Amino acid sequence: MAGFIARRVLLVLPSLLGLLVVTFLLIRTVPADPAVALAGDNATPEQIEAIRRQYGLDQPLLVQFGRYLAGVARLDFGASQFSGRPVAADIAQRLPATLELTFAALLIGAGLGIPLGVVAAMNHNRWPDFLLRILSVGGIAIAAFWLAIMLQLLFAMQLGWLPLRGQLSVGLTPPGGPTGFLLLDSLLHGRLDILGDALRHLVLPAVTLSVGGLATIARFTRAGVLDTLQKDFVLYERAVGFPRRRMVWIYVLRNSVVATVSQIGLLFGSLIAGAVVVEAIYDWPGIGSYTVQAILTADAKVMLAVTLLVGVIYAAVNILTDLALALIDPRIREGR
Amino acid sequence: ATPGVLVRSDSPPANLDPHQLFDVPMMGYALNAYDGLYRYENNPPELQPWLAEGHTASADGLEWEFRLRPEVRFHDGAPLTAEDVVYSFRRVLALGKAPASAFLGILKPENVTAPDARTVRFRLERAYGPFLAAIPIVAIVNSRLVRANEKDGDHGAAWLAGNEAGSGAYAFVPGSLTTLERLDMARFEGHFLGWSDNPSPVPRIAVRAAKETSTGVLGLLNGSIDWTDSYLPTDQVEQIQGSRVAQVAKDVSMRTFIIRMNNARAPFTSLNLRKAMAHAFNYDGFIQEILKGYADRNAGPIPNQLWGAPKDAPGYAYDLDKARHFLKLAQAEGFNPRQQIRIHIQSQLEQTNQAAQLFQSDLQSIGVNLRIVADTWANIVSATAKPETSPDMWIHWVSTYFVDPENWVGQMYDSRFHGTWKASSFYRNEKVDALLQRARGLVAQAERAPLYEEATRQVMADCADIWVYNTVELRGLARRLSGYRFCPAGGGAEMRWLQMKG
Amino acid sequence: MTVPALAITGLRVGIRSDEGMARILDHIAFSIAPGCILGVVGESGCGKSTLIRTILGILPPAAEIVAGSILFEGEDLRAFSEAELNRAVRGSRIGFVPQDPYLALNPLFTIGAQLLEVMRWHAPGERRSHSTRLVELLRRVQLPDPEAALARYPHQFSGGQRQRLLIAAALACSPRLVIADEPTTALDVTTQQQILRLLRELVDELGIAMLFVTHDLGVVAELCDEVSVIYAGQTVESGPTAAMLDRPLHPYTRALLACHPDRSEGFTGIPGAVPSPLRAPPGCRFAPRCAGARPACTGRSPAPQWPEPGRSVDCILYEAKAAA
Amino acid sequence: MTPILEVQDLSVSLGGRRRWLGRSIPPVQAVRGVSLAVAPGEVLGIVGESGCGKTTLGRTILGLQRESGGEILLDGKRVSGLAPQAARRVRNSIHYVHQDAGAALDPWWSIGRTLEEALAIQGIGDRPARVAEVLAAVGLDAGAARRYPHELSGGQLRRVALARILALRPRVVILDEPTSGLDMSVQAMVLTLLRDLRVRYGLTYLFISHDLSVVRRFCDRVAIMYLGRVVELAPTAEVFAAPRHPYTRSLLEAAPRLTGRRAAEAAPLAGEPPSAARLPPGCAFAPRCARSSAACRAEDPALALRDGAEVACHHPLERAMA
Amino acid sequence: MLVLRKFLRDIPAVIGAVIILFVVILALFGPWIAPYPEDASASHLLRRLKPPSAAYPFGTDNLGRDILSRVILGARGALKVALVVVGLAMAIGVPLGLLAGYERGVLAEAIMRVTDVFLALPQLILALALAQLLGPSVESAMLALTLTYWPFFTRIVHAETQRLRNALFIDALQGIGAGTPRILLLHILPNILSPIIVRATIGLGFTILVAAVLGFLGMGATPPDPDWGLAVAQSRTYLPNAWWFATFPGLAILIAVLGFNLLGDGLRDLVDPRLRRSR
Ligand SMILES: Nc1ncnc2c1ncn2[C@@H]1O[C@H](COP(=O)(O)OP(=O)(O)OP(=O)(O)O)[C@@H](O)[C@H]1O
Ligand SMILES: Nc1ncnc2c1ncn2[C@@H]1O[C@H](COP(=O)(O)OP(=O)(O)OP(=O)(O)O)[C@@H](O)[C@H]1O
Ligand SMILES: [Mg+2]
Ligand SMILES: [Mg+2]
Ligand code: NI
Repeated sequence: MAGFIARRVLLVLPSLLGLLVVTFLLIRTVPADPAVALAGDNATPEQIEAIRRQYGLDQPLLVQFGRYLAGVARLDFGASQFSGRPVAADIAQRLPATLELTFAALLIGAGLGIPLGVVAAMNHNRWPDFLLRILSVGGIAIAAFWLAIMLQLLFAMQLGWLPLRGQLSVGLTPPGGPTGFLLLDSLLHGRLDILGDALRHLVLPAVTLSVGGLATIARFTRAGVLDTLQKDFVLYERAVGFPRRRMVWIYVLRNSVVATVSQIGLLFGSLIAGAVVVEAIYDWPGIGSYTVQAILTADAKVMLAVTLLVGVIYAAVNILTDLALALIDPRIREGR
Repeated sequence: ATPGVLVRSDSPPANLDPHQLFDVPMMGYALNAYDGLYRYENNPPELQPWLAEGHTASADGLEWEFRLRPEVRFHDGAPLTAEDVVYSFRRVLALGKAPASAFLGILKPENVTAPDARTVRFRLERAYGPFLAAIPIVAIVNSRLVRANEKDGDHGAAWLAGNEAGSGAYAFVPGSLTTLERLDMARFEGHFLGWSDNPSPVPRIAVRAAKETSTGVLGLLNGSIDWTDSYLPTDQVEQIQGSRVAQVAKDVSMRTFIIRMNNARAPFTSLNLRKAMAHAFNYDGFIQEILKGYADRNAGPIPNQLWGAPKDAPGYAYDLDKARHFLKLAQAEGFNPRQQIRIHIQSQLEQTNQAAQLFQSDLQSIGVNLRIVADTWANIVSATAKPETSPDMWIHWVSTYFVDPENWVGQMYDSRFHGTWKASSFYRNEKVDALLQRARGLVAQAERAPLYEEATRQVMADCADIWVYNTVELRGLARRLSGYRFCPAGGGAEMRWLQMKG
Repeated sequence: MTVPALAITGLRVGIRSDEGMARILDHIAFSIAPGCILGVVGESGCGKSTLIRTILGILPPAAEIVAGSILFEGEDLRAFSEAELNRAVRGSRIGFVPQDPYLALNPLFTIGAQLLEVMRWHAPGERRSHSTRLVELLRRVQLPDPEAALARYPHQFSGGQRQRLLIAAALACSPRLVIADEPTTALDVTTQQQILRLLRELVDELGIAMLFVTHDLGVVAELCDEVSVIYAGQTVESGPTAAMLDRPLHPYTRALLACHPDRSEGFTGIPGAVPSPLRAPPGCRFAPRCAGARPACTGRSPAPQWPEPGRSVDCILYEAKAAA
Repeated sequence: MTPILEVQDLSVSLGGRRRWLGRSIPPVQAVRGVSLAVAPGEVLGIVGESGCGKTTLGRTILGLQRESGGEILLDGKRVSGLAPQAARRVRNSIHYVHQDAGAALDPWWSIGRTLEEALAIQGIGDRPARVAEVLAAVGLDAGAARRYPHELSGGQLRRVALARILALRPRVVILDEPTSGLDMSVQAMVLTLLRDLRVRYGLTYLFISHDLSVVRRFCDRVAIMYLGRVVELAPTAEVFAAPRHPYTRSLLEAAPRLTGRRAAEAAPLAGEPPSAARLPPGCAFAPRCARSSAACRAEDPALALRDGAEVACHHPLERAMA
Repeated sequence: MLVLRKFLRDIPAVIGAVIILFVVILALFGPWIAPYPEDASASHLLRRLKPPSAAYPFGTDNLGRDILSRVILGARGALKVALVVVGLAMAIGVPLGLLAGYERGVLAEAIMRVTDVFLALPQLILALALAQLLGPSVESAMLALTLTYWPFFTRIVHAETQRLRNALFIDALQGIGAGTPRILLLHILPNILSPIIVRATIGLGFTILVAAVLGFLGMGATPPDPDWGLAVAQSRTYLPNAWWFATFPGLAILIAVLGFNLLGDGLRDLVDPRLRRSR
C-alpha cells in the first residue's frame, strides 16, 4: 500500500510542474502590472519602477520562473504582491477553513445523495425516481448564491435558528490549536462550546455548497444501483432470501458506489470552485475569497500558489479515491 | 448584538503596516491603532494638532518644526519620542510605498531629524504647499519595537504586516488577524487623549469583513453587525432606516465620481466631442433616481465644499440638443459616429456599471456607439500608464488622500503626473501646468486658492473629463451606537468617539 | 402416497413488454418426490429460468403469474406473501444453486459474509455455530482448506470451487428442496463430472428433493431420476429418465434426442425456429416444426396423457391413441 | 504435400507488466512450445479445458497476438515475427470466427452494414451482391441484413459471423468454439453448415472446441491441449478409441453421455488445473495424474511420436488398454 | 415509431424536450416575443426595481428594464455559450480521449498527463488570463470554459475506450483488417456515445452557470447584454429587497439547465440500439 501511494505521488509531480509552467505563462500574459498593485493607490511612476526592480519583475521570464521554483521547493511561495504578506502563511491560515467546509459539504452530499440515489433506483421509472431526477438536475442548476441568500433569509433571519455568517461567533476566540482546523482544535482543547458554535456556523454554508455535489452523487449512485441490480449475484441473493433492506443497502450499494467514489475526485474540483461563491456570501475565511481577491488584483504569487494548491489537493483527492476504491473492492487491492 | 463588542463588517486592510498601504481599509484600521502628528477632524475637515502640539514653518516653506505632546505612550507602555517620529517618516520614505508618494520628491530621509526628544524637524527640497495637509498620512510607529523585528533590512515590513506598534485609541489583539477577513481590537486605556470625554466607549471591536452587500445588510438588520462600510447601496437605505435596530448615517464626503476621457488619443482629442459627451450624461437622473438623491452634483474635479473649487464655474448640464450640436461639430472635424467608443467599468463596483449603462442608453439616442468593457482595477491602473493603452473612457472615484486641491486638480491635470491612474485623461495645457506648479510651491492657503480655482476653470472649459457628483457616504450603524463622527479624510472610521449601549 | 416435494400444475406466466404480453410459460406441470432428482430439460429461451424464478417468487416486475398452482410440500407458494417467502422459503426450505458460479457471488464481500448472511436469517442459532456448520459443509463438498475459505473473496476461487461453495450455501439451512439452474454449464467437463457426482451423493445422503434445470440431455442421463421436457414454455413430456431416453414419446423429445451426437452420426437439426413467446400460436407450440403435425394441433392445447405408468405426454397424437 | 499452415514450437506469453515502482506482474505462458501442421482441406480439432490456451493459439496464428517464440508458416512461407497490423496483412487468407459470435459484432451496426464493411476494408467491390450471396450461403434470408445483433438468436449470430468472413474468401478458417452455448438442435445445423461451406469454398478449418462429442464427429485430427501445451495429437478415431495421454482419457471419461450413469467407471479426475501463471515444474498434469512419477514432476515431456500418435507423456497409456 | 413511443413514455425526458424547444423558440424569435425588446439596451430611470405587475410580469431591474423581456432576450446568448463551449470541448476532448484510450505508450501517457494539468487548472485563473489576453468578452469566456472543460470529455472517453478496446467486436474488426481510424470513429465512438451525451448535457448546464460567474467577475458577458448570469450577479446588491431581480433570471438558468439534462438522459436511452429492447 505504501508503495502504491509513493508511486502515485511520484507520478503526480510532472503534472504539477506542468501545471505550474502553464499557470506561470498564463499569468504573465495578464497585462496588469504587479508592480502597480504593489506600489498602491497613489503611487508615482518612479515608485512603480523602483518596485519593479526591487521585486525582480524586470528580469527575463525564465529567470523569474527559476527563482519561483526554487522558492516553491522550499515551500516559500513569496510575498503577495497585493498585501506584502507571505502567501504560504495566508494560505496555511485559510486552507483549513476551506477544507472543513468542502469536507462537510461532501459529507452532506454523500450522506444524502447516496440514499436518495438508491431510493430512486429502487423505484426506477416511478414517481420517486422522476422526482429525484428532476430535483437532482435542479440541484446542479441552481445558482449557489441565490440559494445561499434564500437560506440566510429563512434560517438566519426569519427563523433565527442559525447564524447568518462567519465561522465563529464574535464573542468566541478560536482555540488556536495544533491543526488549524477549527472543529478539530476545539475538540482537542475540549472546548465543546466552540465546537457547537462552529458547527452551527458550518451548517448553512456546507448545505449550500453540497447541493450541486449532492445532485451529482445521487445521479451516479442511481445509475450504479440500476446497473448492479442487473447483476447475477443480485438475483442469487434474492433467490436465497437475503432480507431486502440489507441486500440493497449493503450488498448492492457497495457494488454501486464505485462509480460514485470515482466521481468524487472530479467533484472536489468543482466544490472548491463553488466555495468561492459560498465563502463570499457567508464570509467564510477560506481560500475562495482569497483567490478572487488575487484575481482582481492580478496577484501573481497568490494565483500561482493557489493553482499549485488546487493541483495538489486534486491529486491528493484522487489518490484518496483510489485508496477508497481499493478498500471497497478486494480485486483492486490485489492489483488486478 | 454581542454585548461589549462592536462588529464592523468593513474589510480589514490587506496587511497591518500603515506605511505600506494607504487605502480605505487601512484608514479604517490605522486611524484607530495609530496616531499621526496631525489629524483631520469634522466635516468639512479641519486639521488638528494630534501627537504634535503645534508646528512652525519657515517663511520660504522649506523648514518645518513640530513640537510633540509630552506623556504619549505606545501600547506596550514605551514613551513616544521624536525619535519614533523620525524613524516613522524615514521608514515611509525608505519603503517607498503608497503613503510615501506625497513626500518622495520633496523630502530626503536624512532631512527628517530630531533636535531634541520632543521636536521633529523637516527640511524640504523645495517648497510644497500640501506638505502640512499630507502630514496626517504618516502613522507614528514604535521605533524600538519595529527595529527589534527588522530582518534583512526590510525595515520590519514583514513583521509589521501582521503586528502592530502604535499608540492609538484601540490596540490590535495579537493573533486575531486573518488577512482581509477579520481582526480584533481592544480599547487602549492609556491613550494620550484619555477617555474622559466618552462615558461609554466601545470596549472591543471585531472587524469581520462582509463581502456581499446582502450579507452585510442582513447582518445589520438582525443585529449581528453594528457597522458597515460607508458605501451602502442607496437602494438599501430605506429598508435599513425602517428597521428598529439599525440606521444609516449620511454624510457628504469629498469623493468625486468621474468619467474619464483619454484626451491624448482620438476621438477624445476633439473638444467638441468631449463636450458632446459631457452634455449627454443624465446627471440628475443618475443622482436622483439611481442614487436616490444621496449625492451632490459636483460640476468640477474638486469637491464642492473644499477651498480651491470655483463656486461660480458653470458645469455641463444634461442637454441632448446641445450634445447633438457638439457632436455635429465633432463630425465636421472628422469624428465618425459609427466608431465604437469603449468605456471600462470596474465590474466589482455596481455603480460604475449603472452609470455606463445609463450613459450608453442616452448616447445611443444621439447616435454614439458606446461599448461597455468590464474590467478590474488592477488592469485599468496598469493600462493607464501610457496613453496608447489607456482606455477611451473609464469610471472611478477620487477619494480624499489628503485634504488639499492638489489631491484632485493638481494630481489629475498636471501633465507631470501622466502615467498615474489619477492623471489618466492625459490632459495637457501649459497654462494649467504652470498654475498648478506655482500653487504647489506656496504655503499660504489664501495665495494658493485662486491659482487652483483658475486652473480648475480652465480644465473645466477644456472639458477634460465628465465630473458627476460628490459622494454622500452611507454607513449602516446599529442604533445602540451613538456619537458617530464623520470626516471625509478617513471616511468616519475613527471610533474613539463612539458610544455603545450594551 | 407421500406428498410431493414440489408439484406444479397448469402454470402460466406472462411478461408485459413494449410489444404486448409475452406468454413465457404456458401450462407447465410436473412434480418431484422427496429424495428424487427431477431434470427439467429444454432449449435456451424455453423458460427454464423463468420457471425457477416463478417458484421462488422473484419474477421481474413486469411478469405476472396468470394461472396455475405451485405446491411446495402441500402448501401453495402463490398464497405466501413476499415477506413470508423471504423468511420461510427462499434459502431456508428451498435451496438454490445458480447457473454461473462466476457471476453469482458478490465480488466485494467475503465468502463467509455472504454465506453466513443466508444462515443468519434462516436458521436459528448463533454466529459461532453457523460458521462451524458451514465449515463442515464446505468440507463435505470437498472444498480445500474450508476454515480459511470463509475469509476469502470469490475471485480467489476457481469456478469449480465456487460452485461447491454455492452448493454448500444451498444446503446450509437444511432445505427440503434444492433448485439448481444449469449449475454446470459454465464449468469444464472434468469439473462438471465432479460436481454431478457430488450432487448425487448429497441428495442420496440427505434425502432431499432436487429440481435440476439443464439443456444437456447427457447430464440428465447421468444425474436425474426423472425428466420433464419443456418446449417454448410448455411441458411436453415427463417420466423416468431411462425410459424416456430409451423410448421418447413426444415428437419434440424424439427430435431433440436425434440431434444428440451420441445418437446420430450425421448432423440433423430440427428445422425451423422456436416461436417467439409474443406471437405464440394457440395449441401445441411445436406443431409448426413437427413432422407429424395435424390441423388439430394448432387449434387447441393438447391434454396430458398417461400412456405408461409414471409417464405423461402432452400431444394430440396420444389423445388419438388413447381414444382408440 | 506442404501443409497449408504450420506452427513450429510456438510460444505466447500474455499480460506480463513491468511497472515503474511497485509490484510487477509476471507474464502468463498461455501457449508453450506448440507444433502443428494442417493439411489443405483438413479439419484439425483443438480440444482442452477452459484457459488452456486455445483461443490464444488461434489469435496468434491469425496475427492479432504476437508470438514470443517459434515460427508460423503459411503455404511453407514464414509469416511470423511481425507486428499485429503487418501480420494481418500477410495472413489475410486466414480468418477467425470468435468464440462469442454476438459479442464479436458491433451492437450499433446492422448486419448488412457489418458485412459490407468487411468487404469495404478489403477493397472489394460489388458489395450488395456479395452480401446477398454469403447471407444465402449461411442460410439467412436477405431481411436479416436490416436487423441488429441483439435481435438475432445465438445460432443466427454464428451464421452472421461466418458470413462475414466468407465474404472475404478465406482459405484457412479458425473456428473458436463455434457451437458453445448453442442448443443441440441449432448446433447440428451450424455444423452441417460448416461442413457444406468447407466443401463449397474449399476451406481448411482449425476447429477449437471443448466439446468432445462434436470434435469426434467433425474433425480429421485432434490436438489435446493442457495448460498451453499439446499433450496428444492424433487422428480423431484413434484418440477416441485409444487415448494415450492420461489426461486425454480423463477428459473422454468425463463427458456426459446419453447412456447414463457410469458408477463403475474410474473416479472423476481429482482437483483442477493449476493456474497458468504459476505452473509447477515438470509435466503440468502431474499433480492430478494417477500415473505420475518423480520424473514427471522433474521434467516436462516433449511431444513425441509413439505408435502413430504424438503424445507428450513419460508414461503413456498402452494401446491395448482401449 | 416504437422509438418515439418509448421516448414519450419517459416523462422527464419529454419535459426536457419541451423546455429545450421553448428555449430554442425564445432564442430564435426572442426579439419578436419580448414585450419590450428595446430594453436590451435602453434604460428607464423612472421605473427602477418595480416589483412584478401586469405591465412587467417579472418586475423591472436596476435600470428600469423589463426583466421578462431581458429573460427572453437572454435565451439566445445562453444557448450560444452552452452549445459553443460544449461543442468545442467535445471537439478537443473526444478525439484525444479516443486516441489515448486506444493506443498505448508514450503518446497516450502524454495526452493523459496534459489532461491532468488542464483538469487541475483553476477555471477562474485561466478565464482571467484569457480575458486579459483577448479582451474581456463572451468569446474569451467561452474559450476559457472550453479549455477547462475538454479534459472531462477526454477522461470519460479515455476510460470507456480503454474498456472497449478489449471488446470482442474490436478484436474481430482487427481480425478482418480494419484500420485504427475506422475502428475509432465508426465503431468505438458510437458505442461510447451515451456517457458522452450525459457529460455533454451536464456540461451545457454547468457552462451556463460558470459563464454567469465569469460575467460577474468581469470576464464574460458585458452589460448591457441581457445575459441571465450577469443579471443574477448584478441583482445581488439589491437582495433581499428586490427578490424578483435575482429570481427570474435565476429560474431561467435553472429551467434551461434542467431541460438540457432531462433531455440528455432521455436521449442516451434512445440512441442506444441495445436499449431498444423491452425492459
Ligand atoms: N424480463 C423479461 N422481459 C421479457 N422477456 C423475457 C424476460 N426475461 C425472459 N424473457 C423471455 O422469456 C423467455 C424465457 O427466458 P428464460 O430465461 O426463462 O429461458 P431459459 O430457458 O432459462 O434460457 P437459457 O437456457 O438461455 O438460460 C425467453 O424468450 C426470454 O427472451
Ligand atoms: N490478456 C491476458 N493477460 C493475461 N493472461 C491472459 C490474457 N488472456 C488470456 N490469459 C490467460 O491465458 C490463458 C489462456 O487463455 P485462452 O483464452 O487462450 O484460453 P482458452 O483455452 O481459449 O479458454 P476458454 O475455453 O475459456 O475460451 C488463460 O490462463 C488466461 O487466463
Ligand atoms: Mg436460464
Ligand atoms: Mg477461448
Ligand atoms: Ni505424465
